[in-house]
Amino acid sequence: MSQPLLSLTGAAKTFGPVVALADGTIEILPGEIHALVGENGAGKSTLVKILAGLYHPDAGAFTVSAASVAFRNVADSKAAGISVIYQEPTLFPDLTVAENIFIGRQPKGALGLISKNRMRQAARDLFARLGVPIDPDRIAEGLSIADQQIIEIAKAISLDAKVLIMDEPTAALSGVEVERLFQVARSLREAGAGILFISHRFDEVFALSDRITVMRDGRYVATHTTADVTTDAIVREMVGRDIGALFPKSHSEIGDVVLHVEDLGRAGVFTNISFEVRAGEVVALAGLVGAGRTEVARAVFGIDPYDSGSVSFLGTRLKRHDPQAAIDAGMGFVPEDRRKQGLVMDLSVARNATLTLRNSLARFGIISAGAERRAAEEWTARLQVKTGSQEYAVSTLSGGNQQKVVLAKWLATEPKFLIVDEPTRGIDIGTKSEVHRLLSDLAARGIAILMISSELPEVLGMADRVLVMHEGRITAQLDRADATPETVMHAATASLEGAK
Amino acid sequence: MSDSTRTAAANANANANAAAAPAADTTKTISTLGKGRTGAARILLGRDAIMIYAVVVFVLYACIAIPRFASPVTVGFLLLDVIPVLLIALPMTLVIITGEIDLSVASIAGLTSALMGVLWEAGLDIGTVLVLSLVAGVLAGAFNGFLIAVVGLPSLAVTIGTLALFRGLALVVIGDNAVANFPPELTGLFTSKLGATGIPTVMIGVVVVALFFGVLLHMTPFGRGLYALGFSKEAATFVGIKVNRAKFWLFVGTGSVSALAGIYWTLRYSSARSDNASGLELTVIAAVLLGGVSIFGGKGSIPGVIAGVLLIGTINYALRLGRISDVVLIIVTGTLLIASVVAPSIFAAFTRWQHDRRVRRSLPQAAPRE
Amino acid sequence: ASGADTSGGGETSGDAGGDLSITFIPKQLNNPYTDVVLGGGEEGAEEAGFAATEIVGPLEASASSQVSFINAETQAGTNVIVIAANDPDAVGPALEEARSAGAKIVAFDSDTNPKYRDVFISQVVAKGVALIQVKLIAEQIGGAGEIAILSATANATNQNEWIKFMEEELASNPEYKDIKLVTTVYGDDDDTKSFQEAQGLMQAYPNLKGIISPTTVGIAATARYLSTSEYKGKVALTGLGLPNEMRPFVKDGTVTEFALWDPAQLGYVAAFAGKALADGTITGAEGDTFEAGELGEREVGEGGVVIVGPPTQFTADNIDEYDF
Amino acid sequence: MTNTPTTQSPAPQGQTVARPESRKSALGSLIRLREVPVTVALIALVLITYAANPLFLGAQGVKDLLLNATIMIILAVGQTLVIVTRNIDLSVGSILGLVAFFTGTLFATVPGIPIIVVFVAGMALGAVLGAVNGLLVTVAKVPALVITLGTLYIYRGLNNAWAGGTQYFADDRPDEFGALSVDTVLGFPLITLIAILVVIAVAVYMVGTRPGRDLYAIGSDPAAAELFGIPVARRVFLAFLANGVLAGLAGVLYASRFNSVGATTGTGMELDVVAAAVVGGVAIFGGSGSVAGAAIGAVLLTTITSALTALRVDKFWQQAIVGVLILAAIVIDRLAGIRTARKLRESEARDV
Ligand SMILES: Nc1ncnc2c1ncn2[C@@H]1O[C@H](COP(=O)(O)OP(=O)(O)OP(=O)(O)O)[C@@H](O)[C@H]1O
Ligand SMILES: Nc1ncnc2c1ncn2[C@@H]1O[C@H](COP(=O)(O)OP(=O)(O)OP(=O)(O)O)[C@@H](O)[C@H]1O
Ligand SMILES: [Mg+2]
Ligand SMILES: [Mg+2]
Repeated sequence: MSQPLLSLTGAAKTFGPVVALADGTIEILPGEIHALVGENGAGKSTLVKILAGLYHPDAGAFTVSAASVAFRNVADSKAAGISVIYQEPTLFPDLTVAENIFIGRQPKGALGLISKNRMRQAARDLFARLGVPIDPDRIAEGLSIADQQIIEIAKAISLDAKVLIMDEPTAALSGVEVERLFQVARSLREAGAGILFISHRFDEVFALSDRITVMRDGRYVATHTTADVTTDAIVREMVGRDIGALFPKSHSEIGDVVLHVEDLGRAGVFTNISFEVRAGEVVALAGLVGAGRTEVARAVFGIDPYDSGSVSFLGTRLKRHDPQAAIDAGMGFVPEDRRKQGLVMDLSVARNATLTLRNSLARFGIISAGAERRAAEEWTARLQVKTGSQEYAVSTLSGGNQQKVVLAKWLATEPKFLIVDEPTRGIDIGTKSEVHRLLSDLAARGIAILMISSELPEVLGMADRVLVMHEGRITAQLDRADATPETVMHAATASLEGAK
Repeated sequence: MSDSTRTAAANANANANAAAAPAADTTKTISTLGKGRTGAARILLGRDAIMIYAVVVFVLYACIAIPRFASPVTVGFLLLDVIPVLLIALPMTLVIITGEIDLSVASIAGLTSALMGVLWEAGLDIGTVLVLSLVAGVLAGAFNGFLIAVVGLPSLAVTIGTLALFRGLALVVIGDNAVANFPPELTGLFTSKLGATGIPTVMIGVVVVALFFGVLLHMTPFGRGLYALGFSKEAATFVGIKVNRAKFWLFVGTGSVSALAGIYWTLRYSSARSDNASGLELTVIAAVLLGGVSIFGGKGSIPGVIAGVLLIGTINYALRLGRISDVVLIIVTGTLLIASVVAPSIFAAFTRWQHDRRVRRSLPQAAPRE
Repeated sequence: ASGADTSGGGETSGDAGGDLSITFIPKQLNNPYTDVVLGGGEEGAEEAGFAATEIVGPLEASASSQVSFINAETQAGTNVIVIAANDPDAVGPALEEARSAGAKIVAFDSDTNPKYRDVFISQVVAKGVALIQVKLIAEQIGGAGEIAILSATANATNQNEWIKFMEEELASNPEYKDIKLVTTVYGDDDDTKSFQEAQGLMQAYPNLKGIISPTTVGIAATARYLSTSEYKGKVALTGLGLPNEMRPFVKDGTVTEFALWDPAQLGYVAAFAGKALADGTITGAEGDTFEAGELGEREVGEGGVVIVGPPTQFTADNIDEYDF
Repeated sequence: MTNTPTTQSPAPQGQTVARPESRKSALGSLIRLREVPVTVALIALVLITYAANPLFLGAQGVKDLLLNATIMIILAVGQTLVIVTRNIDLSVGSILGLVAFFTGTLFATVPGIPIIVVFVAGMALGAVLGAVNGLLVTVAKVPALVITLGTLYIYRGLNNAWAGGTQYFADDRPDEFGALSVDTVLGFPLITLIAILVVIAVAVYMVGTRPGRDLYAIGSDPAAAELFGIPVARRVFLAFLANGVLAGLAGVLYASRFNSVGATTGTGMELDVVAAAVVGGVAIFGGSGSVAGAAIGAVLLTTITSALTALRVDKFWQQAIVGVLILAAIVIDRLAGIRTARKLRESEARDV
């Protein structure tokens, strides 16, 4: 078989206490599409960032076309013919779409100056090839995630690199766009390029890839030829234990309605959202990234305003756009982005854990340090947060423990209703099942839970009911019994094809 | 741009450390590693502590090296000199901790001073004059607050504008006159000392203000909120902190305290003029930053800032006594300021570099292919 | 004065308690005019027999900036503080303290509020200076037309006093009935600011005939602007300036005549006055007299003011004889 | 900065590729929109003043306006380079002072030194001072505001230490040098022409070259810039260096125009310069704004003073009016920004 375009073996990367990657191993052959699968936090993106020259691996061997390399920076890897689509879009909001695609290598015209026209035309051609005519002169600010993703793709293929790496490129794309992307990918493959393709969607993985590499907890597990493996086999390797243990769903008494959302709408984000959550019930909000789940949750909690509809909590109508009111009423919100929204990374564990309690801890407006410390200790202990000291900056904790602190600070308010957005995104397998157990315990104790998750197993494993969203609409309400990967995925994507 | 101040800071921060990791939050992971000390050590080795040691050390040095420095007289004159900066630095600390900045403080002080002058000339009784001047400060601060918190403009730009505006208004109010004939008992009070201690009487007031802001920042829910706000506007919103309201009141705070500083200035020098306290804003900010407040927000404390102010003030007065030119003072101030921020990140950068090098050696060496 | 004088001066008045200290606090350090004044001051201090002479001061001339220097001197136990006040009152409380600590206060160049000092060494009779400048401008514009004043800072004690006299003179004296003072602007003794104020005047008052600038920075900056503009030779300029700064403009005809006293003498006399006060030979009361080295005897006039001497008038013919 | 959510109505099948006129769309021209308000304001100001006092646009009047603006223009251009990268340089006033005095010293101590040499030397000194800022900001990774506030003090201190009471006056310098700010070509003073050349050169660099565009990218999102492989540190360093060079140039020109250069030359200019850039539509947090805009902002801020004098507006009102002007500029810019955001949200990304 031909020599690999690129091969990485035994790569490791740690961020302080967090081991992002323990044994990153991947090999990409010319003319193959190689899928990389693994749970959230398995280390896929970290591996990608090493290939991209963004992170320097702490260990491991890295060769490009048989020559071993140590990239100093992104430029090096570009020079070596590797181009990357990162998981999180990296556009410059103030620059035009065309400029975003060609930044650093804009086509030149007279006097060696940048030629706007040629750049515009080149951009148009790319979009034509992808079949999505985006206005190249529009500034990138305000583009939807999907459009941002498209531009990333255009950017990457315009480099016509030897190795194209795509970290969850389809996460926000609709069926049509995904199909176009696949056509492009295949044509690149014909041209002899190697493609690394990361996705959580197995249908795509199996439809597109020639080989599949599985990762778990930052370690390489195995590589298979797509033809001779099954989804189940892969899932088992990814999860490393059978789903049951990972999703300890203890039965709980469903009580009466806690949250009642009526015909909620926000222009351009979601429309007529209506649902109920009952005491002791875990309701999952499923859908693709960008479906509007987070926006709905934010509106319910009062972070964002909503244009129409109403949110009533325990029978009383909740004040619009006022998180404090929601908290006082007994709501909690574990946001999707732990580092930016869930925690104040540079504050100590104690401070973070008691941030939600700051009002109730105050006597005559003065916070008593003792009470604060006790509260912090109690709750971090209850959740078994592993930390050397309450005084450590929370940023020094591992992803999983950080997530526990977030949970701790909300449980400390003894909420009646908890919104958890991607509660296990990027936390290690062990902590993951702990979090799951915790959630079902809470449910068992009669707390109502609204769980947003992009991980099907999690949704299916944890939920009593599943609401599926697509492009700002609830496209399905499934009871635990009828909720299967097929039904959910259909509601999350296929309904669009239906609409067409 | 509206609420992007924090974002900007965060990203700039990311930019600063981007070599290490792509996103602001993750860089914090790295940059704050090892900071995880336990309570006592944290306090004894913290940034504030170091500033306080610095002040103590310098005072000791001055007592030994500079004739006549060790005397209550020093305390008096020294404190009288630092009071305006000290006062304004207090609310400024809170403002900068939330990731904003207020450059208009000195102009507000000037404006209140001018206002005092004309009102007093106009024959109002001193009580009314003081109240009205203070009100003027509050209004000025509220104006800043409105533009920044409500309209959502970047505070740096806004307060550059109001810096000019308020100073201009001061000129409009009092023009080229200087009013000096304030009641002697009052001006006397402002230079009087507490018995033999040499401590100025007005320090009582200053201490009260300092305690107010110290408690507000370090011991109240509001203060807790400010830190959260300074690090991450998002995170703050999620725990129900009213971001814009907090900012608005902070600028009202700087406004009012600047007014107090203006009043002090007027009565201490018994001279109300339009140009009083001009250029003070940079001194204040320098002192605050030297006191360990991060310009990106989120980090800093009142004790640290007070230490910073005192350090500059002490050096300043020591040089006076030593009859050493202000030129030295300027250079020292600048160097201290830079050193105080460069030192830590040099250290961080060095350790990072070491780490990378170790790693590189353990990796097969080869130039990337062109 | 040469070294010989110095020693001589030392003998004559050095006898009474030799270890007296004197400190000069100018409006602002690093300013050429100030340097000349202080030069004279140091010379005088040495001749008067002071054991220690110090010069301290702020880098920018703001009202309050001098106070902490006075405080430090008070604490240093300086016997004589010679000060040119940026603001007559702002320095008051500090000077009070200095006095109660036993220091003698000599104001020079720019007076403080009289109650805060023992004597004030004045260039010349304020009125005299004012009148000379009015006379010069009147001659230069042929006794009729619009004139303007470009002063130092809006609060400058001297300038404001002179300007007051100028206005009175123009109003009262029939010779000047055709001369109209249109405005007074302030250059804050800042080169750039003065320059642009001069410029503004030209535009705002098209028929402006002449400018009086009773401050060395202002007159130099204005001269610079005129000499580089179309108004050169058309608009007359006079006032108080340093020969060394004004020489090129007198040579190139921008300025025909201006005035100034010898700044060095200010500091020189101030030093001797300080000595006399410290020795107790004078109290600063009207009628007291003291020996001012090679300048001979001086008398304390009313209000504790000591007059140094008449201003010199500089023209193309005599300007080269002076070097300050 | 915030990414406004946008619904993605499924794109109709077989859309045609955008037609040229979409380029002329409001969206396309938004970037240019930022300079409009300030330009309008400037024109209005000049016309009104002219109407009230024709002398304002007399030969000498125009010449003075240009001369006043010249130095501020150059500084504002340099500052723009830095601000666009989401940094700031507060030390320009001090740099200008040091270089101005250095220029004076050169002429006074090296008789007959060629003027061109002085220009080069002055800009070189500026480059060094700018490089110090750049190094501290990029290598030590410390916020520019703190660093340059520090160097603002240090450079000023060095200037004082070096100059002491010494001042150099116009006649210490050769007449040809002074003539630069007196002689005119088609009504433009020579030093103004230099400034205009600077504006054009830098504008072309910022609009038409890759490194120039990188500066915008860096300011727009530093993290993404790093992720994308733009040499952030190098670019930022060069921005500070260039700003130093321009401040140096401004220093030399200052010495040519004004009478005396000494210890305090250029004190307190920094905030005016930043204000000029902001008024000219340069976003204080980087990513957008143009050199031309900053230059116009500088002209506006320098002209307002002369205009008010020419209008015989009470001198005490002038500074207040300048303040209002700055605020107005920011508010207008903000309003334009809001309109943009709305347009962007309403309009579909896909142009059909
Ligand atoms: N810069 C960082 N600092 C600290 N921890 C990090 C950093 N980057 C990643 N991690 C941690 O390393 C682990 C792997 O992260 P990574 O993003 O590679 O996972 P992933 O496989 O891409 O997950 P997903 O499928 O959600 O993208 C996670 O626990 C994450 O929290
Ligand atoms: N950063 C962003 N920039 C632009 N548009 C965004 C951004 N985030 C969300 N959106 C838009 O807002 C809507 C909802 O996004 P949201 O992230 O809430 O979806 P989600 O279902 O929560 O996805 P996720 O899996 O990320 O939680 C989508 O139309 C998406 O395109
Ligand atoms: Mg990933
Ligand atoms: Mg979400």
